[in-house]
Amino acid sequence: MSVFSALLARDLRLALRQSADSLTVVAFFAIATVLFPFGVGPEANILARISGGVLWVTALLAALLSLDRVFTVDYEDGTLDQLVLSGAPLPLVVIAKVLAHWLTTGLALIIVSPLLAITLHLPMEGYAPLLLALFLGTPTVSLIGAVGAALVLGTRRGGVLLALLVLPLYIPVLIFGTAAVESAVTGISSDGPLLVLGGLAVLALTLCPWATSAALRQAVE
Amino acid sequence: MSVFSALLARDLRLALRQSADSLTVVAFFAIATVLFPFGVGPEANILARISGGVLWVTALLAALLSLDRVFTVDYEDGTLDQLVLSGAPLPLVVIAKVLAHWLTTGLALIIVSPLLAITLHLPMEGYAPLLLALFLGTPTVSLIGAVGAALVLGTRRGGVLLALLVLPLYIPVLIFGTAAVESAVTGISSDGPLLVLGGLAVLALTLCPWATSAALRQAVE
Amino acid sequence: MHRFANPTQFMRIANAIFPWAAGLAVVLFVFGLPIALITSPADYQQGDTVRILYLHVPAAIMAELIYYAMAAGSAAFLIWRHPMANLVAKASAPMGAMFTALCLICGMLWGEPMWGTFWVWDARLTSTLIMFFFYLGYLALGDAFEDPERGDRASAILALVGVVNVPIIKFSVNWWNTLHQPASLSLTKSNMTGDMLLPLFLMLGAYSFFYLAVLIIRVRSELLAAKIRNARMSQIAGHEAAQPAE
Amino acid sequence: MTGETNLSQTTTAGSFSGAGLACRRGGRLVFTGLNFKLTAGGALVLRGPNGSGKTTLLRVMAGLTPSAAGTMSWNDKVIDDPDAHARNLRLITHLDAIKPALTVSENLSFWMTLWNKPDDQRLQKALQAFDLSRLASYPARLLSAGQRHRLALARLLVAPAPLWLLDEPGNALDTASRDALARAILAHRAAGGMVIVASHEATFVSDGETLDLGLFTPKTVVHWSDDESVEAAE
Amino acid sequence: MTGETNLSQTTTAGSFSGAGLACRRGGRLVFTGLNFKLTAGGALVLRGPNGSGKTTLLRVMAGLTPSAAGTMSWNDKVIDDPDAHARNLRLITHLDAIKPALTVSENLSFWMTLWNKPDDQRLQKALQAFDLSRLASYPARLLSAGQRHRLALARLLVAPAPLWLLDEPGNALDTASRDALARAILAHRAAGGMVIVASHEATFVSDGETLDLGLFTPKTVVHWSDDESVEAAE
Ligand code: HEM
Ligand SMILES: Nc1ncnc2c1ncn2[C@@H]1O[C@H](COP(=O)(O)OP(=O)(O)OP(=O)(O)O)[C@@H](O)[C@H]1O
Ligand SMILES: Nc1ncnc2c1ncn2[C@@H]1O[C@H](COP(=O)(O)OP(=O)(O)OP(=O)(O)O)[C@@H](O)[C@H]1O
Ligand SMILES: [Mg+2]
Ligand SMILES: [Mg+2]
Repeated sequence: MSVFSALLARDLRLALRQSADSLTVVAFFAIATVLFPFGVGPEANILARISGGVLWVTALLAALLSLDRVFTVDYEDGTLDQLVLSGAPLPLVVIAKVLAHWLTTGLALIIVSPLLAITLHLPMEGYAPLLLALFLGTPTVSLIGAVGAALVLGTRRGGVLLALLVLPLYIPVLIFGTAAVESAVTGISSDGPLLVLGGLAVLALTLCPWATSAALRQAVE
Repeated sequence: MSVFSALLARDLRLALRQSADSLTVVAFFAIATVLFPFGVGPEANILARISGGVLWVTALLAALLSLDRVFTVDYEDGTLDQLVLSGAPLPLVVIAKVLAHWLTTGLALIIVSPLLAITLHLPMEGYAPLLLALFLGTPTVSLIGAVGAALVLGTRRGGVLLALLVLPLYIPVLIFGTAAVESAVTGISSDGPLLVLGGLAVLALTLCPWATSAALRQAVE
Repeated sequence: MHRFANPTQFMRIANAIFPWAAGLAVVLFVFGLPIALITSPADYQQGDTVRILYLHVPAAIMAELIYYAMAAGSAAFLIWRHPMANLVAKASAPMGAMFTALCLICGMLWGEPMWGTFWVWDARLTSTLIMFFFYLGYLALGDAFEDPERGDRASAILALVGVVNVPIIKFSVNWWNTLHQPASLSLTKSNMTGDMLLPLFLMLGAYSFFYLAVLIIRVRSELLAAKIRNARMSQIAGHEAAQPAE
Repeated sequence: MTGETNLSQTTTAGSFSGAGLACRRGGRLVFTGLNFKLTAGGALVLRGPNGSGKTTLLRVMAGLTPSAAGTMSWNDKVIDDPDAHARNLRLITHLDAIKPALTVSENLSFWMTLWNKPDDQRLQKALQAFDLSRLASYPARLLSAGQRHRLALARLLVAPAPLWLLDEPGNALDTASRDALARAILAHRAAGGMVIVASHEATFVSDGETLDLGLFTPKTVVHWSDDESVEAAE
Repeated sequence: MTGETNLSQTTTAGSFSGAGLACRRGGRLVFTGLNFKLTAGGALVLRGPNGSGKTTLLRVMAGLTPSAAGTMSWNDKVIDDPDAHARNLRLITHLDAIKPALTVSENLSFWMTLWNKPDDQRLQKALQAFDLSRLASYPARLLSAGQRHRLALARLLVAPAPLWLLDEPGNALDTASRDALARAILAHRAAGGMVIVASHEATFVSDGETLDLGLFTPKTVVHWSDDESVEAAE
């Protein structure tokens, strides 16, 4: 457990010392969202219709971009070699790193999402399910992203390759995440989709750390 | 001029030898676009209404992701030091690198865009102006992206920071790019927006290489 | 030029200005706020919500002016390598971001009663939002390097690139907007009277002196921080001298 | 320098050996039929021209790179759990695992916590051993090449481990630091530790055995997916 | 080895000097009031403990890092155009500017084309000088640390330049390669070239002058933004 807390503390300290980082993720989320009115046009009714989907897609892209380098620096400077050699269970190492990442970026995304929803004219009933769905969905996104990030270590175009690997895996999260918002807006209960999102999170937590460890282990060979 | 051609040839050779790279950019473009029917729902009329905008936004994001590392590798392995020390005009070096990048990724994006437009139910009249607008707009996107990529050299979260810096600069391209498609679809001539896109390209070609050189020079200090 | 680049010289001037700037800011706020928020006439159409204008419009003007100040400081830093110019630019950026945020928030709160929505994709609103992103980008880039000196240079270049873009954005967004939706801001412009101009200028003055005072405080604390850093460095260097072993 | 013996004391004195090791990199057999044996207090120097496989062998010994043939043993028991083996060793390569944003002592104490338990006195001694005490509160980004390498080397002393694997540890070090390293190695061995060093230079171990990888050239070139030919080459 | 003289022949024999140089890194004066002078055929060895500023000085000399005070001159004319100065020199640091996806000879011929003109015979000689001929068609990603460094060094010979700036050029080299480097330096100087080497080890130049940066400690600490104190410290 000391490995877990040491690593979590170090990653949080690094993130705090470089606090611009989580701000940057949030800013990307905001800008990418704001691009849509430019592309689609400013009509409120069209924007309201697509707001849930746009918010989810851009949140996924923001999470993805920030995950891109979650292991890269450790890989390039040899920290990963040493972590593998620490003899600690590697899945635990992975969970500590992903948790630090989610605390510093995923949470920030959730917090600003209502503001962005205003600019996209999301109907009033959509806010609560949007927040809940993001809260249940973003950990899954981080966990799946970590698998991809570990797989692309050492390739040249990490970012795009990562997107290619994990975006298809994000589709279930996306479908149920937007379904939660849509059903609330159209007056149906959003319990069903939210339950599925919770289930996906549990599934991701049990499978992804192992897959990530395997990928990390072969990366340092 | 030998600097220009030597660098162009080397970058093209590197891209060909690692041909997965341009494929990856295209794949990101495709997947991000295809996420929208999942997020927004499959109704054809809604999709048709937003198709131009979605294609442009995702093309911008794809270009951005691929630009992220256009100078990073050269920076990290010391090639940039040597290029600055080559005594060749640095703006020329920049143009050679950006041209190589555009030839291997921008062109690929243009080529697949009609296919993706089909999946989003873009009306028939939109295709020609979409292609033309992408052809005039993507060089500007590459040139502006190069400035951002040079500025973020040496930072930890290159990808997201780059997005934050250059996405606001992309807004004019986005507005006129989608305007070209929209006006053609609604039966108006799209000459105006296309002309502006051409103007922006000329402006970018005259300003961006200098800004990029300045950024590169201070990066190697 | 080099005289002014000297921090001691600069601080001498700044320290002389500071009490005046701070004092004027306080006085103008004390007189301006009550006039703006209470005694000025209510609009016959908008009622009391018109008072938001006195917070909103000066904030918008300040946000733009500070951007130009920041760009000018960055240019001086890049061309003549004036560290003080850079300090001024760096100290201005958070203030500019703050005024932009104030303008946006007041505008959104005003939009709700006026237009029935917090936000429309109107030309002015949009270009203000983009300026806000430029401020954020400047701040984030300056903070993103291991080496603070690199951050200074990179963000200075960005500030200059951004200034080229501001007019383009204004123009292009107008063009885009006329396609879809008419401008919304012309209605109150016509009935801007003397009663309204007084509080407007009082608040603009208050904002300006507030900016100046905070700017001086921030530059001063930056200089102090640098001094402390150097004191620590000299301590380390002193040890090094004491230990010839290395 | 009395503190160093204390720093290096090892919990498991033991032996470390390899038999019939072979390794393939990039479709080529780098070495094959390689044997070595090291006992408590022993030292081994890896020599050989550039490209002869010293770095590769160290990574095999650390359990990072799998060997194509052969086995390694710890205390005469075949190593089958790489994690358990990893806890017995420290590997120093030219990748220094230093975070530029953290200070020198934060960098060091992170590894200390990860491997063992926080112990400020030990940390101070490790810093002292490589003359880093006065740099302790420096952010690591300010270090020069040699100072960074010394910080990496100081990791050897923050938590005990019987086996040290050092890849060209003299790189970028000035004379005083070389001496410090030599002393640290001596103390480690005196406490029953083992050291394996790959180096081109005057070595840091005077009385160690030498394993010359240059002798494996000319290398047998085999088809990369053909396991049988590896056996044949042994 | 007769070919090497040919490889190193320089077009502009000259002199290179610096007066009153100072450099600040991370808020600290690394050195100040530094003078040096080098004439055709001359060599200068930079010495000093870790962190004394050898790497920094080499980057200043190359024109990459601006100096905080002082001037440098080429042929007794003050250097004001960094691009023109850059064409007179080759800088070798621990960043090797090698593309792993290209072969050894492709890597080398790119720099040759950039600096001069393609010349296959010269390329072969440069490969030969650092014993890389049999690796010529290897992708560079397969090289070991020392082989990579040799490839970086071979760049010195593909296009003539009167001034060589070498930062710890002996790193990771085996004995044969060290000799090859020493020979290349000799030939370069015999042809009128100048060499500046930063190194902790037995140097590659026997008769060069030595500049000891260790002498600049204790370092004068100045306020980073206060230009006048830099002048004062000189
Ligand atoms: C978030 C929403 C809003 C934003 C971002 C915004 C932004 C701006 C900006 C940038 C200016 C220009 C200041 C200058 O340079 O002269 C401005 C002026 C002004 N705004 Fe707003 N505004 C917003 C909402 C509103 C609302 C709801 C109203 C009231 C109907 C309003 C009324 C005005 C008026 C009367 C002026 C002064 C016009 C002039 O002198 O040109 N604004 N605003
Ligand atoms: N990027 C940087 N930012 C701030 N300070 C730096 C930076 N790089 C080096 N320094 C500082 O400058 C000083 C000189 O460093 P430099 O790398 O030139 O030393 P060196 O003589 O080459 O040492 P070594 O023998 O270890 O390579 C060091 O004290 C170091 O702390
Ligand atoms: N990642 C890799 N992929 C394929 N082959 C590799 C890889 N790394 C090294 N090799 C090959 O393995 C051989 C041994 O390399 P290694 O780095 O172990 O040599 P070394 O003895 O450490 O050399 P040096 O003295 O130069 O450090 C080399 O011939 C090299 O070509
Ligand atoms: Mg090696
Ligand atoms: Mg150095």
